[in-house]
Amino acid sequence: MSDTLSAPAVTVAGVDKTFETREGLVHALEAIDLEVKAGEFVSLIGPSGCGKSTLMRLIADLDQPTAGTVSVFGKTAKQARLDQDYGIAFQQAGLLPWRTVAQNVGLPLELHGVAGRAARVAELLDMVGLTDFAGRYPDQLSGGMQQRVAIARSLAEKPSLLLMDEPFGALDEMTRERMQTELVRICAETGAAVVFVTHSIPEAVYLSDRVVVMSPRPGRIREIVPMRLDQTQDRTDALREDTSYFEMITAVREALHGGAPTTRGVETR
Amino acid sequence: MSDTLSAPAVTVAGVDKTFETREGLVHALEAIDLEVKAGEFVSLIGPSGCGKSTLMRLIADLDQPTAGTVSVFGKTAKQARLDQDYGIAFQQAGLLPWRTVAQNVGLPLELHGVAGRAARVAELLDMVGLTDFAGRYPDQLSGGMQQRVAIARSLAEKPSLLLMDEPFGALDEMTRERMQTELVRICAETGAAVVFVTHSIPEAVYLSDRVVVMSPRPGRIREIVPMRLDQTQDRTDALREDTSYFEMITAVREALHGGAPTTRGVETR
Amino acid sequence: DGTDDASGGGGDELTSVKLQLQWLPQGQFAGYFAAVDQGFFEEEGLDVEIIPSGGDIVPQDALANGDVDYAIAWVPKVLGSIEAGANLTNIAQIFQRSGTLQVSWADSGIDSVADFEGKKIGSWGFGNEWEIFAAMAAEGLDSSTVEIITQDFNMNAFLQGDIDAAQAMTYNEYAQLLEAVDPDTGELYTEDDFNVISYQDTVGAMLQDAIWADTERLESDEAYQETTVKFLKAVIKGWIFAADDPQAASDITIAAGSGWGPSHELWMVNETNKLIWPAPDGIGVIDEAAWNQTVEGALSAVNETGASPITEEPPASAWSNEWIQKALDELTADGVDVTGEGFAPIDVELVEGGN
Amino acid sequence: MTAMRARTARAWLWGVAGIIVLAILWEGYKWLGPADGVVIGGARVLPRTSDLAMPHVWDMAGRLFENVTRAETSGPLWLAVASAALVTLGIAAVGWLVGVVVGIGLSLVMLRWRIAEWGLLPWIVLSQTVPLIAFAPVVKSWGSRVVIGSFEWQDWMSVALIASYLAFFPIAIGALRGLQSPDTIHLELMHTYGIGWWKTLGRLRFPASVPYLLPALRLGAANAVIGAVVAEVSTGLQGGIGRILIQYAGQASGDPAKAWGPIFGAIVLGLVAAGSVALLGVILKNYRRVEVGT
Amino acid sequence: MSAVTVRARSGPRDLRWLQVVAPLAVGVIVLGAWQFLVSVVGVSEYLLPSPASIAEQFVAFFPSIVQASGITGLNALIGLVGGSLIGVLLAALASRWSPIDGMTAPVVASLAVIPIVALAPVLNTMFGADSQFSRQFIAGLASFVPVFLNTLRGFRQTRAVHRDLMTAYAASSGQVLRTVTLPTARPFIFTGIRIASSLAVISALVAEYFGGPRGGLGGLISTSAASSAYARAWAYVVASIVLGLLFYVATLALERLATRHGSPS
Ligand SMILES: Nc1ncnc2c1ncn2[C@@H]1O[C@H](COP(=O)(O)OP(=O)(O)OP(=O)(O)O)[C@@H](O)[C@H]1O
Ligand SMILES: Nc1ncnc2c1ncn2[C@@H]1O[C@H](COP(=O)(O)OP(=O)(O)OP(=O)(O)O)[C@@H](O)[C@H]1O
Ligand SMILES: Cc1ncc(C[n+]2csc(CCO)c2C)c(N)n1
Ligand SMILES: [Mg+2]
Ligand SMILES: [Mg+2]
Repeated sequence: MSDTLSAPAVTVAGVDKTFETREGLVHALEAIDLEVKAGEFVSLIGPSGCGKSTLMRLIADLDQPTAGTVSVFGKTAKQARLDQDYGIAFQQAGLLPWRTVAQNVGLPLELHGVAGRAARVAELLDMVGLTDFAGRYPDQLSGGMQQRVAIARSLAEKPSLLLMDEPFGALDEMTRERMQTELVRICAETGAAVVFVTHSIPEAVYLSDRVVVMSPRPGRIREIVPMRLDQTQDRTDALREDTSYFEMITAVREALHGGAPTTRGVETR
Repeated sequence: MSDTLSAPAVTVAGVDKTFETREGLVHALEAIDLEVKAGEFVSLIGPSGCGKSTLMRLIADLDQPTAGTVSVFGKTAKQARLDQDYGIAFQQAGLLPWRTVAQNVGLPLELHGVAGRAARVAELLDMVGLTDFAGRYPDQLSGGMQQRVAIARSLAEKPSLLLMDEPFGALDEMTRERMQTELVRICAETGAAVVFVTHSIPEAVYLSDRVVVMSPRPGRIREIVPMRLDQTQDRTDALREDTSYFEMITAVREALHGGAPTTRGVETR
Repeated sequence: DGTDDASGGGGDELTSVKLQLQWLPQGQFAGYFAAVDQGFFEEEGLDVEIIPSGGDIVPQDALANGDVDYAIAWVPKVLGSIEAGANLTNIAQIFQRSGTLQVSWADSGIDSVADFEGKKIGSWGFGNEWEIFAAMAAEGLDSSTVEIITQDFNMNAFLQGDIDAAQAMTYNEYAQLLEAVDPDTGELYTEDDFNVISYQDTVGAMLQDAIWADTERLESDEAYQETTVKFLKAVIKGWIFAADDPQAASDITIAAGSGWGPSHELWMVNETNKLIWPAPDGIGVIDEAAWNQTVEGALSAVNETGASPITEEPPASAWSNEWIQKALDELTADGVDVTGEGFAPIDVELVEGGN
Repeated sequence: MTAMRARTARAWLWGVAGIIVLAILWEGYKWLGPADGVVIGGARVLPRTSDLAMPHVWDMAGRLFENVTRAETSGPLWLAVASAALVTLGIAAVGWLVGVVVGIGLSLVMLRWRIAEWGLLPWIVLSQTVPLIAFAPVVKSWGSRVVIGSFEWQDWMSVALIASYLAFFPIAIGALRGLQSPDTIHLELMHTYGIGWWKTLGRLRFPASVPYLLPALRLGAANAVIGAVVAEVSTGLQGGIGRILIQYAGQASGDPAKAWGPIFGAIVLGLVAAGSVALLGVILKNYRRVEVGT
Repeated sequence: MSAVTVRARSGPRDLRWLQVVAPLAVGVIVLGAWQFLVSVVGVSEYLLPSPASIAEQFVAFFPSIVQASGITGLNALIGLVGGSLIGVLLAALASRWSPIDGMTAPVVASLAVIPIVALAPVLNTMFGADSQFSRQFIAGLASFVPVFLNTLRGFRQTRAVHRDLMTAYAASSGQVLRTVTLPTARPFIFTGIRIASSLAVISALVAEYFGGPRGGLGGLISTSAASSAYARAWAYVVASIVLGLLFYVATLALERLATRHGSPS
């Protein structure tokens, strides 16, 4: 896997995606070009139905583009999937209810016959702070804990790319902030690139190196907003009360609302 | 109803609430004192499980306090419920799937045998911008539209008090912002007091006259943060990019995180 | 199944034979069970397995399909099957008389078949109804003039007045009536409580329990022919045993799985004996006149859907006295009385519930 | 834990109360109701109250402890009923097992190929509108033709086959629904792991189907018993409860209470069969957990 | 007895014709193989009547088939309606008062496992062998169980948010029943009725095997089979399948109508 790290984590080139439905063709994505560098954190944001999930699914090879190409670490998306180059997490934790926390985290390792499973699972649980809950079943955990299990599972095989589709969507604000902080730490530790779908501007701003703002019907990239928050800068909780943070939020808001800044917002800044 | 308007909309005095569960007693609320003035917009915010919903259910007489009293417009909560002094909306729209939009909005009128139903329903649908969807069924609407129907329903009997438990929790950020703006407009039109439960700091700040910050286990009021956003000031979208807005957000954040401001946050302000 | 084994038979080895009954094990079939129990079959070199039937097994079909080697069935039912394509031969008419009654209450005014008109007449269906229709046809009544009600396994429908005249076998259902308590008196019903019409006294009377064999095998399979004669010999001995010692025969059938109580069982064996004995021509010999009456009755009987058991005369192969005669001759040569000249039925006292 | 035990105890108590109430209703109606029942518009909507139609509760219960018949060889009625029920239970169990194999097999085929689901499912539904009592003799007759080497078809196998015909249906439907029950999210997770159909079946679909499969298996067990009894009656198989059911029904004119013995036996038999499958649920309890929505 | 919902996954539009053609193809193949067995391989018609001869008998006895289907169908219908009504009513009571729930549980569990053949003789004695009532009663019993169980489940599906809403509206219990509880349970009730539909037909038919007035499909099947008229017996069996299917499709249509807007929002 390490030899692929020099290639960009994700390259999406001229991708179109249409769905055939009973009501006719749905143009979900149009002319998408995007490159995610190795180790980079990129968020996708945009109104409901703009194709964020669709784009992520194309990268994960859960669906195929109608036109254009998707490559992951220089390979086809399919090859990358078969090589287990990425880990994935969804809005719902998607744990298997009949497996304990440890068994859920170990699932990909078990399926791929990876040796030294127990040690790796212990390490992962430690990373997400759930060591004490290894023997519990998902229904005995809170929503936040379940989501952490799912994230541990997505990290099990040390992927160089993490795909996350609104992983914190169902959590309350405080838990969410805690999870964000944790994710930042984990990414720093593993050096993985992340494609992160979210609805929350503050979340996107807090986490990302770049925020991809999309517009709907057909889904297009409207603007890519680079975050001026210094990459090396510690993303501590203090950042959330930083002026530059609020400025970035406003920048993304404006991109989202069509680029035209609302008069007053500009005024008071 | 109008004669009660001089009394505070809600008075909660020394309220405790414990639940008996299989695992033992759960102390959900402790020593809650709160007054909501007529026409005032008060938000409840706090981590999951801190008792926000419980408090709202006590006000709605959907549950009874273990100790203390709850009065609504000077009456008991029960009398207020029987008098239909309040309208209520939940996180789930809770529409009846077998009724059309118009029938759902008209439900409380129908149950209480109110005359002139059709006209009122038309008016309400117009207010939430769903006139064209009167004949649709809930499953034919988007989540945002469903929530608007629920809000129209809660307004049907022109209540002087609106109880809303995370009504926008399930919506995406953009729809949510639109709904917030609409709610501000509706409240201004009707002059109703609102008790609003939310997880979102920006939402609470944007909407409220006062934000009640709660702490969990047992649920207590930690701080009541008055919003310095001038009440008469137009709550337009521009406000969302206003500095005072960000300051209020920071203030609520800090109250939520236990009152201790993070160093950097204070610094940059 | 028995098809292949029936041809064995040499030396010490027993030839296995399957016999299909037309109902559960009971005194009606005492002769066969006695022949097994007393070793009569074994003496003839046969290993006979008796297969009882339940509600829906049609014995002659089991035979026609080759599942068994011989079957016990009523003649009019088998005539229908023969017309439908079964190739079967009546090789022994064990019951010389019809045991079917139509029972009504003593005060009902139903004294003859002619009185059936407009009444609710009970029958079991399953082909047991042809005697009724034949007897009615002789009186100029067709099936539409009565309401036919299917009886189930007991006489409750009659006892409670759902049926005006119920079908009953002398050896079974009639006894069930006499074992039941009259709620008015608290005592058992007596024969005086009922009017009994016996089909044996009408032109509707038809031949009942007969032994049937596979016509083709009878014609071409020598081993089967041999087995048939041996089988009939043992059967005759069995029925003679039952006539001589009904109590022992009754005990044997109970041991063989009959669920009736001892008094009912003994009654059944005794009444069955009356249908068989005396047999002036020898037990099992088919009386051509009775056969013809059965055929005529079957041709004339029409049920409520307009169906008849048969629409044309059965083929000549439908019956044959050849085999029973051989068996009788061999037994007579051994000095066995096969006519039941000295037969005298016993008196059986029924107790409540047949227990 | 104790709360749960208390709830179970309460459920049992109410259950017993229900049976007692039924008995009281029975006796009360028998006492007060007209002898010839209540006839409205030519239809007797409430039963006759004679001892023949409605034996006393204590007569029905007491009869169980009397001997089957006067013959010295006969034991108490309950023993005869119980041993017949055991025979039927064994046959029904075989039928159930066959039903499980066939049902799950069919569901797998339908799961694998949607065209198979389209082609077969309507017929599987249709199969249950066939009055199988009409088929029992045919099955017996066809069965008697099966001789493979030293294996010879036995009559009880026809009964088991008919039992399986009733048992397979809920199992096939339940298994199919269960196997199709995993959320897209779980299926896609397996897809991202790049594992094939069989591995997905084993790791995801089968475990996920347990909550659907268990009630289906229970229904299948009850159906197998019903099918076995019907087939016993129809083919006249000896030894089982179906046989004594018609036998004692035939003696009901003189001994009305006796006919109820096998009826109670059939009920207990069905409950035992369904109950033993419910025990499976205890073993598989971890597979009945549901994920709480995050 | 739990609800067994049979609803094929619907595919993309261009494949929908397959959903119709596939079962027809299976039917044609089976019938073809059957006919082949009889007319080419030479399995005797006596053992297995060919589809052709069954069809011939079906036509020949059509009037009698229609009449018999009418008798059995009416019994099944009366049983289905009666059993469903009582099932819904009792489930409503059981959902309201838990003692009733507790007390009906063992009785319903017993009814769910009892073979009709066991009850038919005693019911004939209880209700009289000269009327169709005991058959209707049996069909009613068979229908009652799935309707009761499904309805009870349906009554328990009321969502907390709807219940809270009704409390907030200070609605009377009658209003709650009318506006929330019943509509929520409706799809479950109809699922129960659909499951009950073919059971009612089979039960009414099997009950005819155990006495009572003649003329129904069950009686004719047994009479035909007893006289070795197998092709005719099969023709009546076909009629009973058609009748069962008719009931099933009718109740399925009802169910579809009832669930049109039943999916929770
Ligand atoms: N399998 C599918 N079949 C048909 N249309 C689809 C399919 N998947 C997505 N779409 C359509 O494509 C568009 C983009 O959907 P997508 O789920 O990617 O949006 P999204 O940005 O993730 O929205 P959300 O924020 O609500 O999750 C939508 O209009 C959606 O209806
Ligand atoms: N009916 C109940 N029975 C037992 N415990 C309850 C009940 N309702 C609430 N609780 C408990 O009371 C506490 C407060 O619950 P509540 O729902 O009011 O919290 P909340 O602030 O609304 O949380 P959230 O943000 O997740 O909606 C929690 O610990 C909860 O588990
Ligand atoms: C279901 C059913 N009921 C009655 C009979 C009639 N039957 C045939 S032989 C016999 C005599 C002794 O019982 C009787 C009554 C039957 N064949 N099937
Ligand atoms: Mg999405
Ligand atoms: Mg809440």
